[in-house]
Amino acid sequence: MTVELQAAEIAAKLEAALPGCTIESSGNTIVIKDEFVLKAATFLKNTAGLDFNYLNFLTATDYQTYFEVIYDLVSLEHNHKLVLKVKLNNREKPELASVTGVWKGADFQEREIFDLFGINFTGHPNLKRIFLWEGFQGYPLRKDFKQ
Amino acid sequence: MALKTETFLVNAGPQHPSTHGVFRMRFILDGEVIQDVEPVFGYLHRGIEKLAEGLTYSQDMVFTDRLDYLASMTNNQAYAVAVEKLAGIQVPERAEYLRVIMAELMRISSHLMGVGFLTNDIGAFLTPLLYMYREREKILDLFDMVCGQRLTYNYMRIGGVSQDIPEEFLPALKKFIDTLPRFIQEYEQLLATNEILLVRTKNVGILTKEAAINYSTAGPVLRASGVKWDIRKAEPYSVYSRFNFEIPTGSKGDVYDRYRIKIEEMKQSIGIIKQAMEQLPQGEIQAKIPKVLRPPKGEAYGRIEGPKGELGFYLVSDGATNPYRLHIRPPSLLNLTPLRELVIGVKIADAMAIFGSIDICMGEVDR
Amino acid sequence: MPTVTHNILPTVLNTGILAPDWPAGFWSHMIIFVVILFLFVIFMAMGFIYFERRVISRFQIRIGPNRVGPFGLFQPVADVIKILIKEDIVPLNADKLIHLLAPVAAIVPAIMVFAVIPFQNGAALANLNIGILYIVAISSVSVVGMVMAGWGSNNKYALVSAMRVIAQVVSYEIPLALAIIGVILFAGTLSMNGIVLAQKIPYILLQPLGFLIYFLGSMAEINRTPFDLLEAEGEIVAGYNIEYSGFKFALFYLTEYTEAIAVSTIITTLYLSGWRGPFDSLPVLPVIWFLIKVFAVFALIIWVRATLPRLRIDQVMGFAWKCLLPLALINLLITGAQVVFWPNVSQWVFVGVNIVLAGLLIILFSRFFRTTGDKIEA
Amino acid sequence: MKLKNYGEGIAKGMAVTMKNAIRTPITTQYPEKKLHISRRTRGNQLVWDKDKCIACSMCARACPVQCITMATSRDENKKLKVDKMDYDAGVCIFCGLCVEACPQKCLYMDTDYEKAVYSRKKLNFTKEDILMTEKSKPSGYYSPENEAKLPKQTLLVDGKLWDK
Repeated sequence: MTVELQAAEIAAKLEAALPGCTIESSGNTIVIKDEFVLKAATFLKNTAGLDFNYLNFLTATDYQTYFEVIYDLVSLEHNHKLVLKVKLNNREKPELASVTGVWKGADFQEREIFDLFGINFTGHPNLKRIFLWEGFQGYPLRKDFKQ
Repeated sequence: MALKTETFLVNAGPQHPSTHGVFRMRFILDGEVIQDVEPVFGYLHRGIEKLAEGLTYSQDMVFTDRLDYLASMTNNQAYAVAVEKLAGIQVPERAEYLRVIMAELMRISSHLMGVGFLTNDIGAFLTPLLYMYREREKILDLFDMVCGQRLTYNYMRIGGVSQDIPEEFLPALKKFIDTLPRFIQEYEQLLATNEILLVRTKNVGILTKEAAINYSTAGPVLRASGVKWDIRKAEPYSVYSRFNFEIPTGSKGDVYDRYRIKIEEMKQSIGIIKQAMEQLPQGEIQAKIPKVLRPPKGEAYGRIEGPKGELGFYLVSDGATNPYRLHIRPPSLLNLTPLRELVIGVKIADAMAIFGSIDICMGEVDR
Repeated sequence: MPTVTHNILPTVLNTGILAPDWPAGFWSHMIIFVVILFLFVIFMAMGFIYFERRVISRFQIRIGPNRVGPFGLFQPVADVIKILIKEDIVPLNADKLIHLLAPVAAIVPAIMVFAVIPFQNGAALANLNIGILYIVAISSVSVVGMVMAGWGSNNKYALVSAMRVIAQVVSYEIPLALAIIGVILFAGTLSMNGIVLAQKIPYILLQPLGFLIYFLGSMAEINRTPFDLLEAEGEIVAGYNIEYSGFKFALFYLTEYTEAIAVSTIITTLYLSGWRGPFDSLPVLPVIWFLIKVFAVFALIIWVRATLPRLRIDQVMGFAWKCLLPLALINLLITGAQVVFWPNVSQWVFVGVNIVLAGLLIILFSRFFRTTGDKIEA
Repeated sequence: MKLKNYGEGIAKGMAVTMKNAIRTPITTQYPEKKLHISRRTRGNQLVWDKDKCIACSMCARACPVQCITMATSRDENKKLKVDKMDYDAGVCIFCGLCVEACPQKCLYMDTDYEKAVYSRKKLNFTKEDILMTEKSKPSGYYSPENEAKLPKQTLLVDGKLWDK
């Protein structure tokens, strides 16, 4: 059975390694500041005992005032999971560091989020629209999208 | 003296016999050898995630059929599992067993298609594919009997299944399950030791264990690379903890392993269906749920092991009748991520074999 | 030469206006046979198309075309009509002349092969005394047409296909010709009819290895599964004829089946004792024996097509050079030794010896046939 | 010395294809021979029993693609009656949710599958077109009474390919 890790413990570990990165933690979810995302990802992947080597999925949600990017992390070795969340408050020009360097599986998913939410992943090797065509106006999964 | 040569660009797709739908690969070729490839998709994008936000939870079930249209039952199940997790619904036993039977039949059917199309991509002129279609046809007959459709089943409901099985279902299923191993044996004779198939698949498109994990691949692709990871064992949903079955894994992660995994999984699925038929209890098939479901505020991620890999639905509820956000974790899309690395440096023929072995369904990739 | 046709219409064209110094028998013989051959090729091609579709659908537990006419017999006719009324398209920027000439260049040599095929004793358009040499020379010329099509269509799939076909056919010519030499050594003649007459025992028994080499080589030559690389549907869509439609496509289609008929007839002649069979001194029976054997060979080709996947281009080439060529050379050596050193030994002894040797050699060579598929350095 | 790769696999495969070649083909010659389709089939139309309908519009609301348009009004007895019941089979995805939603069980799927027409406009049905008559063949989807009346489905697994 997959163990849902207590976020508070891991948040403490994260905080020790990267001071000031966590915003809150509850249940299996840690919310971190957006500028720390790459460092936190590297930390979670490479720290012994955590070994989150598998990015299960990566998606975003539009909460009208802010975007939330969700990283669902799993360790195939220890069979435990953790949800990492990032809040992006800048609706006009949302930007986030790409984690493709850590988990290559993020490649298409980041492109998908870029396509449908308009979140710009800096450092992504090939950030292009994935489903919609080049020149499509607007980002359909945003709540304020009008056809 | 070095000859001056030039690479050239070839578009394989969107209409191409072996791209399994409207997938497109832009190859940069140096003669026969692929220098670079850029997968292009989105031709089948229907915006299901957006559509779902405008419909109620029960209506969204209909659209899950249209994701991986070769495995609609498991899509139904994944969505139902996610909503039940979100709303905290307990599913009756009989419904769970029926779901398991349907999901395993679906897995067999999907794997048959996967292997069949792989052989077709390798160049066997439709024959293995048509033999496998025969078995798939029997499965579709069974599904048709239960839910009245052959492709878009829309069978499972939040908190159960839509209808109980008719009385002629179990005898027919038993007959099918009894005869299936014989036909699988026939496929083994036809393919497993065929020298041409061996030279075309062995050591082609090797995906190492580390790469398979790093690329977030799932299902048969991940297991073929030697990772023992199956949601049915890792996080047993439904009643899977009560069945006795193995997770077959490959050793090398080449095309041949991916093909073997599918055959082995079919054999395991037969075992699961047999056990489920024995244990199938009587009783309710539908939990009591309100006509208009309003799950509490919150979010949930429900996942199952679909035929092509981990299929999950991430749901956010704001307490209304419609989901606030529905995200699908599409195994087909994520399994495609390593395609570029696998394909660079091989010949066109191998590229098609590799692509075929990943076994994608465009309905799920593009959504 | 006791041909049937020699005696039909003996003096119809003996008017002296054609070519005064050639005997009238030549002209009557030639015109009648050319007409017969064309009809034979076209009807056989239709028959083969129908036969292949029906047989392959049986292998695939289907029924096959059965709507047009009794048992769907007129399906090829319907296909031909459909194909001929299609719009004729020449792609933009195509090399128009080459594009136009390619189907002609492909079909003419394919039909020319039939000139030396004996349908019964001596009944050939030209009973050349170097018949088999003529076939070896002419049968690979069709490739020029295919390469022209690949180049002239201005299509990359077609180009890849053309490159594949030229490499493949040139490689397979060599084991093919070497396998034929084995037959020639036993027969002691290059004439097709002479080879048939020499076959007291069908040469498939006397030359099992040679037959296998010739069969596989000719499958590659006519681009049938498992060597159908030039029209590999899953890879390069339809290959060289991807841009062709209408009548030009029909010619390519006809070429493909004409070559299949040619190979079936050649195999029948070389290895299955051609028109010979029980009661072959009766008037029409030899032709029937011949046709039965041709269809049997074609059924075998269909059977292989229905079963096997396709090889990759490097494996196809490797198979020709590393496996078939040495085998053909060894076969030639063995045959030569048998003919030279034991000319008086009964041929039935060689049947047993050669079958055993063929089995041993195949098993020996299978040791070298590795399952390789590593990435190729660009 | 282990013998392998000498063509044994190919020979085995060819034996399998030959074995299948002498089996009965599984195809059914469709227009002449018809299989019994599933008793619960969700065929290409709706069947609407006007007498039982209480004009609650549940079917129209349950439809995920809005292919049912229902307009109701109250008659002189203050009872709801159906003014308009349009059904667009060109949009319909045959999910059956409308049938399940009906509280009176007065809406059925059809068993017919030969409903091809030449223009999409002909797929816009009004209430007269989908009315239940003696001719209509409602399917057993969500309706055990109808299911009992229909013939049993022909199954490939039974080996019976068609009924004459």
